[in-house]
Amino acid sequence: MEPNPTLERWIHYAGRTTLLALGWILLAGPAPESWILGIPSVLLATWASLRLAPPRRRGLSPRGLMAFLPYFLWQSVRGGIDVAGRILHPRMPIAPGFQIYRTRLSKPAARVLFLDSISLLPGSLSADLDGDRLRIHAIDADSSLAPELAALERRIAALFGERLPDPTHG
Amino acid sequence: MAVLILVFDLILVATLLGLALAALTSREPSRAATLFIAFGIWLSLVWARLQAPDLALAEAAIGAGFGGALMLAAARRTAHRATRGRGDEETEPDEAHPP
Amino acid sequence: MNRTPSLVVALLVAPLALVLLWAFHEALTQPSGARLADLAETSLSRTGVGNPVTAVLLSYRGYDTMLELGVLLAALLGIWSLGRVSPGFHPPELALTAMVAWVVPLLILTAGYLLWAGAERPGGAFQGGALLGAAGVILRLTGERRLGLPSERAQRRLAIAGIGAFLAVGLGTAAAGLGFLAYPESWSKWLILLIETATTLAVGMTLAAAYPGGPPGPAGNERDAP
Amino acid sequence: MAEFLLAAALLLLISMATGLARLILGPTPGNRVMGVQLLGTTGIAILLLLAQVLAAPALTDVALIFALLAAVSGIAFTRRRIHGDAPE
Amino acid sequence: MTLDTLLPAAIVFSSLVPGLLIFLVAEESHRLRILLNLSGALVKLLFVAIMIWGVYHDHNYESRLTLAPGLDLVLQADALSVLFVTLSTLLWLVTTVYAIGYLEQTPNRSRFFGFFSLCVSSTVGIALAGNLFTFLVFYEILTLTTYPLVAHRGTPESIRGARIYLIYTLSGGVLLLTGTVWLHALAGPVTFTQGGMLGAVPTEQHGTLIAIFVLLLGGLGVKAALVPLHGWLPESMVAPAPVSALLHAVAVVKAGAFGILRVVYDVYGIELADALGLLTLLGALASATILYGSLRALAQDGLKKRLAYSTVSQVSYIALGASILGPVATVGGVVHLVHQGIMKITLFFCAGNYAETLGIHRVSQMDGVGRRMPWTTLAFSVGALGMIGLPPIAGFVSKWYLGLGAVTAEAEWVLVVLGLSTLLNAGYFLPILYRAWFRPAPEAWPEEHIPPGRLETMGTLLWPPVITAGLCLIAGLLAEAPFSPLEWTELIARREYGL
Amino acid sequence: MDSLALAVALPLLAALLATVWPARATLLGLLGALATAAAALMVITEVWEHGQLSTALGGWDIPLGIALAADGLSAALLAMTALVGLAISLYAAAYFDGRQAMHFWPLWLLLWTALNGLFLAGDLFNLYVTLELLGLSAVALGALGGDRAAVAASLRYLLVSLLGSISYLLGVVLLYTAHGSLDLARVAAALQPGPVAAAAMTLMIGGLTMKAALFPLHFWLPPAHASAPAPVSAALSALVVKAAVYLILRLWLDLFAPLVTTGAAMLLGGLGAAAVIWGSWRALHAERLKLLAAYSTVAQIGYLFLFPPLFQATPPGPGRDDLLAALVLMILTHGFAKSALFLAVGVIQKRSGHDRIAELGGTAQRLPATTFTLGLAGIALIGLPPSGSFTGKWLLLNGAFASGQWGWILVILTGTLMTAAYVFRVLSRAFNLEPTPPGFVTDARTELPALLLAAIAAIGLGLAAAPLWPLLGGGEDGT
Amino acid sequence: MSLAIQILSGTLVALGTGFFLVGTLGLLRLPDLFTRLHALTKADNLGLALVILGLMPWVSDVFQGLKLLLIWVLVLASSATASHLIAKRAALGEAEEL
Repeated sequence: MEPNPTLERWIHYAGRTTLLALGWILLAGPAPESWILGIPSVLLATWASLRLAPPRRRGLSPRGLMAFLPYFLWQSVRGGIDVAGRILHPRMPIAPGFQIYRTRLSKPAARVLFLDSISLLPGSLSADLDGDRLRIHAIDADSSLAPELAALERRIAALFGERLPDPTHG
Repeated sequence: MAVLILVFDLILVATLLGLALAALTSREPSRAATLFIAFGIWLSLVWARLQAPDLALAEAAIGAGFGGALMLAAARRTAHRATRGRGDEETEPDEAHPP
Repeated sequence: MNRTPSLVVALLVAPLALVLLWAFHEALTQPSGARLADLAETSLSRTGVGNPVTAVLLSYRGYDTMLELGVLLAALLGIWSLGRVSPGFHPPELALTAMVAWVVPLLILTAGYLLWAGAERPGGAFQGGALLGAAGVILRLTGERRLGLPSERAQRRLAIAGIGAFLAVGLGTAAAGLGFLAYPESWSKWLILLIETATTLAVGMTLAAAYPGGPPGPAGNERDAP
Repeated sequence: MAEFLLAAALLLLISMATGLARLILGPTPGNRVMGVQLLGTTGIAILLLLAQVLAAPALTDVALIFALLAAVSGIAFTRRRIHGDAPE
Repeated sequence: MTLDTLLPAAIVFSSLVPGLLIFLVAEESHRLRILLNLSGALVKLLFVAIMIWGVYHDHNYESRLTLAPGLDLVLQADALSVLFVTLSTLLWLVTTVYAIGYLEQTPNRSRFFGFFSLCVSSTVGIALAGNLFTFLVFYEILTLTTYPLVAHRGTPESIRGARIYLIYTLSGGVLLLTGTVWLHALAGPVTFTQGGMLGAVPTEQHGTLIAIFVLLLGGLGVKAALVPLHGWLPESMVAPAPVSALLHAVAVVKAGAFGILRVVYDVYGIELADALGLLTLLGALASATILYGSLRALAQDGLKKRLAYSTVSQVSYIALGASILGPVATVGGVVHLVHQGIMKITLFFCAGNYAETLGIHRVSQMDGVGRRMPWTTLAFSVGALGMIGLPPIAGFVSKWYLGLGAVTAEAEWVLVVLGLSTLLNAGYFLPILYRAWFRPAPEAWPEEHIPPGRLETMGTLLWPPVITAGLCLIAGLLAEAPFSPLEWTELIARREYGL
Repeated sequence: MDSLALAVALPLLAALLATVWPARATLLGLLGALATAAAALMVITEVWEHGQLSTALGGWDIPLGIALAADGLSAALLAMTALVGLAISLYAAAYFDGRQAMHFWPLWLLLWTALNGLFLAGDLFNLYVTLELLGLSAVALGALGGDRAAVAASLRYLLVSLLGSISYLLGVVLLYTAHGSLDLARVAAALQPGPVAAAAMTLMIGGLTMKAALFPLHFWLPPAHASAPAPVSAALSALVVKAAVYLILRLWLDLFAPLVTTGAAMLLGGLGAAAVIWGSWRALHAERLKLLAAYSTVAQIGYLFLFPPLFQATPPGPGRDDLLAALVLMILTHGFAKSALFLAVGVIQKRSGHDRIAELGGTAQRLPATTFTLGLAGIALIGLPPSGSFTGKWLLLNGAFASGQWGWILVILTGTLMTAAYVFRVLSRAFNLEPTPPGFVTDARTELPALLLAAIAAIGLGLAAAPLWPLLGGGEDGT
Repeated sequence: MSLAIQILSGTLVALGTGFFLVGTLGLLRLPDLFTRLHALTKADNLGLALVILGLMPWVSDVFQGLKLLLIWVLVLASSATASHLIAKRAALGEAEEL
């Protein structure tokens, strides 16, 4: 089926509006009279949102999300416990240093999520992204972060429905 | 409960004054600005504790957030004035870096 | 500042801390003065709004609120008087762009929420305006200057909108022989709505315009537009 | 339970006050920014606990504003103006 | 509003208003400035004449302005004030004429004449002050208005001299202020009352009264140049000659001496002052000053400096008179206020003429000057001989009454002081006269500014000393005539002692 | 129409108009200044006739609404603000041009709004708001100088000002929690001595002494006042600092009167004495004219704080009323004198390009009117007759003698001599070997306003102080 | 409210508080800006998550609970971004200027 670009755009607009309207309900509660201010606010917010992040062709994959969320939550718990352990350890077993990782993600949104998630992973902190060259600060530079990062990257790719190229130059 | 509240208030007030003092006596404008933001955050907690959420809201929004940002801007300005002289004569943005 | 004044200040502040703590506790353990609050509640019907806080801010103590807006205006004018600053920022990083894309709509939404909440519970024009201003600031920070601020003339007009509304209403009621800012009961609700809306916009404008740390540039809006 | 939550808030307050040391010591602005971030996050937790202990749901709104403004301040501290590194 | 309530204020304003206007006059407008000056002086003279007549007939003049509850600015006329007012007004007129000539072609004349008029206004205010508060107000204003006159030339020495003058007088002012407020706090508003107004103060407060007197004397003694508070006077000699004349003959030193008279007679009352032992203190100070001043004058070669130390010495005659109980001594002291004034102003005018015409500043340069400038030197001789106390010149009258009063009051030691002083006076004046009249003139004068024409120097410079010298003679010769200084002083003494 | 509200609304309106039409700022500002002065005159006449004025804004009765109130004290300060404000406005119209004028006028009118609002406020929280408005507009004006030092000094001033306000606000919150009202009169009626009231007093007065630059919290003042443009320095020294002093006085007399102890009064007096000596000492050694003037402000503020111990020692009655009137007289005189001084220094600075005392050369001599202004202002600062501060000082000394508090006398006299020393250090510069200036006035638009203010301080207030007494409710024998 | 839920809630809040404390300790104890950032982002976010989870049983209605979650998500996202930005500036050696 050939997608109708205009229709698709309006569907995007409606989706964004709905999302923000849900946000309004979340903030203001279900009281109907709240919409006196709710409608203008949501419209303004939608307008700003569309200006700042123009609609993309494809959204998130629900299956990817299902897979990503528990993984992400678990990783953040691990990350917290890991850093807490290092801080509380009398000798503070740290060996800070930088590592380079070349990401294969191409979508900007996916890259951002990757960047942000890295900082919550155990032992890693995203410091700079230049092209596809990602500088990562490792709290323990002796062990390579690459496998963990690759695993995260895969899940994010799945979430955005992206196919990663083979790691030939990784 | 009472003891806890007392200790809570004690720390709250003592730190508030400490922050005020630190902000007031810091030589570096940037440090003063940061400390002022912290002071705002702290004050907002004080209002919350005093059961004045209105003031807490206003302080959080205007005092800490905004006052801090403004002080930061002023601090930057004092830092730049050293090399750049009067602001009125400052040049237009560098054409090499369009946003 | 050199050391001596610091020391003096410290010596003065230390006893103050103790006094403060003591009084802080005394005041809280005393029965809170609910009398004024009760009075505010009972007179609420005459103000035309449903929330005592808004009634206090815009009706009972509207004069205070007007002067508070004056404080904000003074801050803005003060910053403008400092002279121009370089208006541009480095192009934003990827992570920043993404964050702005969700923070700004949320700020606008929350601003609206706070304005609404003002009718029922803590919140209102000031807080809403502050968040609106924060949205403007973030846009400024990412280099989106056109979205952030309108022209200088519009900025000046918006910045005084709140006090202007207060003054116009106040002088109007005074001229009508009712006294300064004494709203006639039947009009009260609409006058308050007018003032509150103007105030939210003014606060948002003031804060967003204040952040760059200098006056609106002559080329600030036309050049570098996407 | 309220006592327990209050105790937690108290501990958080102590933690926050301790964190101020980083703010004051610095040594670089970056370190101070971290101090502010710490204050923001911990402050949110305290406000949420206080909202519960003092039965003041409005404090949740304060926490929300803290969260939004923490984002703003984080950006504000790290942005650079164009002339910042341009040769004079 | 009647003449009675307006006249004292009008006398002050008759010089104040022209003074303020003169500031606004452009530098080149000589005529306008002279017109303002002279019309002010003449109007004032007219007012004073009316007042003399009124006071003689027991008329009561009083202008009053309330500043705060219990704090009134009062200008009133009694016999003593009229004496001082007349002296100031007459000499202001003369000095103005002299100054117009003296300052021709010099810079900043608007400023000079402005402050000059303000200075006279404050002197008149001092004279007419009806209470100690008013006296203090004008006393301080006098300090302020004379400062610019001393500093007028703008040379480093002038500024230094002015600074020293200011340090002395302001410190004195602070002492006077303290004493006045203290007295006020103790006894209420301190109105000048003939016979004193402190009779009601209980005896246990007498210690405080002594302390207050010391403070007041400290404050007044600075301007009256009592040793050891006289240091400013010789230093102020850097000022232009008309200023020296006015400062040393009329305004400043007399203000101090006049204040001492007021405090002794009209605040404490001479009986109370005597009972408290204050007169002894005053007498001792005055005698020391008389002798010390004369001794220092002997050693000076600078003509104006010598005259300055002579002033230090001579002004204390007034204080000496006040320190002796009895109407006769009072007459001697008070009349010297006038006599010393006219004599000393003559001397300063002459000194100014020598400097201005021939560039003579030192005694050692005065050989033969009498032949080059006979009229000036004649006037100088009259003044100098009067100072020594030679009859029939005015100075003799004062000394005579002082001596007589001392004998009446059985204070014979005063005669010793008078005798020594007269010897010393002769010691420092006669050599000058000898040089001027009997030594041959040098080939050339140090710096001859004004070539001899029909007159020996400019008319505006010559007439004032000749007139004042004439006054010295008249005051001595016609001492018994009605409205002479002596007659008037006796009127004062009669009213003071309630005779 | 309600004159009290107008006195606040008119300058505010003018400020808004000047903001919206920056190109016409000077004209709008001058018109606004005139209108404000007229409104102030209305208030003063009404106070003169009725003794007291008050109105509740918004049509709400007092505990709910906000009261504006005026009595003799307010009227006196209102009058000073109107006169000094007019003179500063005239001066500024000639002093600022272009961009600076555009920035100056709205802020200056906001400052004036805050001052009038503060003097007329009868509500504790409203006072806080006016304090904030005052502080911020003052800081912003102070930074108009634009150089780095000015901005840095303003930043410190801002911090002090904010902390002072917050301290005041904490006190207000305490009182509100305890008494449930914000109205000054109502709280005063309900106030009971006790820890809450004592703490509130400490907080409020403490915060205000910071704003009033009482030693040793004065450290921010000299740089801030010395680096601002001349008309702004004049407003800061003459009006802004006085507003804090006024508020301290108001609270001390009207709110905390049953609470104040001799100890507290002595503390204030002691700090005042230290301020007199220290400020004068620094002024004596200042290298720049504006810095000298700023330190002189520190010292003069000190004098004002010598009054509390004497109030404390004097029983209520005419004696006490006289002391109060003397204090107000000193506040007014100093306001006029200091504004005149700063304006005159501005003329000198513009003429010679700097204000270093040692290098002034004959600048002062070439400007006779300005030198005269310096002299008159100096007389008022020293407290020589016939200035208003002389009368004030007289009554101060009288009170000290009457209550046997000898220590203050020594301080006053030392301060007087030191003041004389630094004033004449400057004045002696006017006597020089420069060519004679052609006329008395060189630049009428800037020199005359300053001269007028100085004349009021040095002559007018001293001779015409008597009307102040009935205005302040003092002795009936005042006129 | 059942005891079990009370205990669970208490434990979560206590754990959360613990993580906050550790985060602060790390901020003070760790040697440089980057390692401190590790502590700040990871420990504090986990702490906040636990505290919010612990408070969940006490919320008055579902909107209140959702609001808490929203706050957490906001903090998570903003602190991750902020830490990235701070680290980036520090890594580029530009941290000295504010």
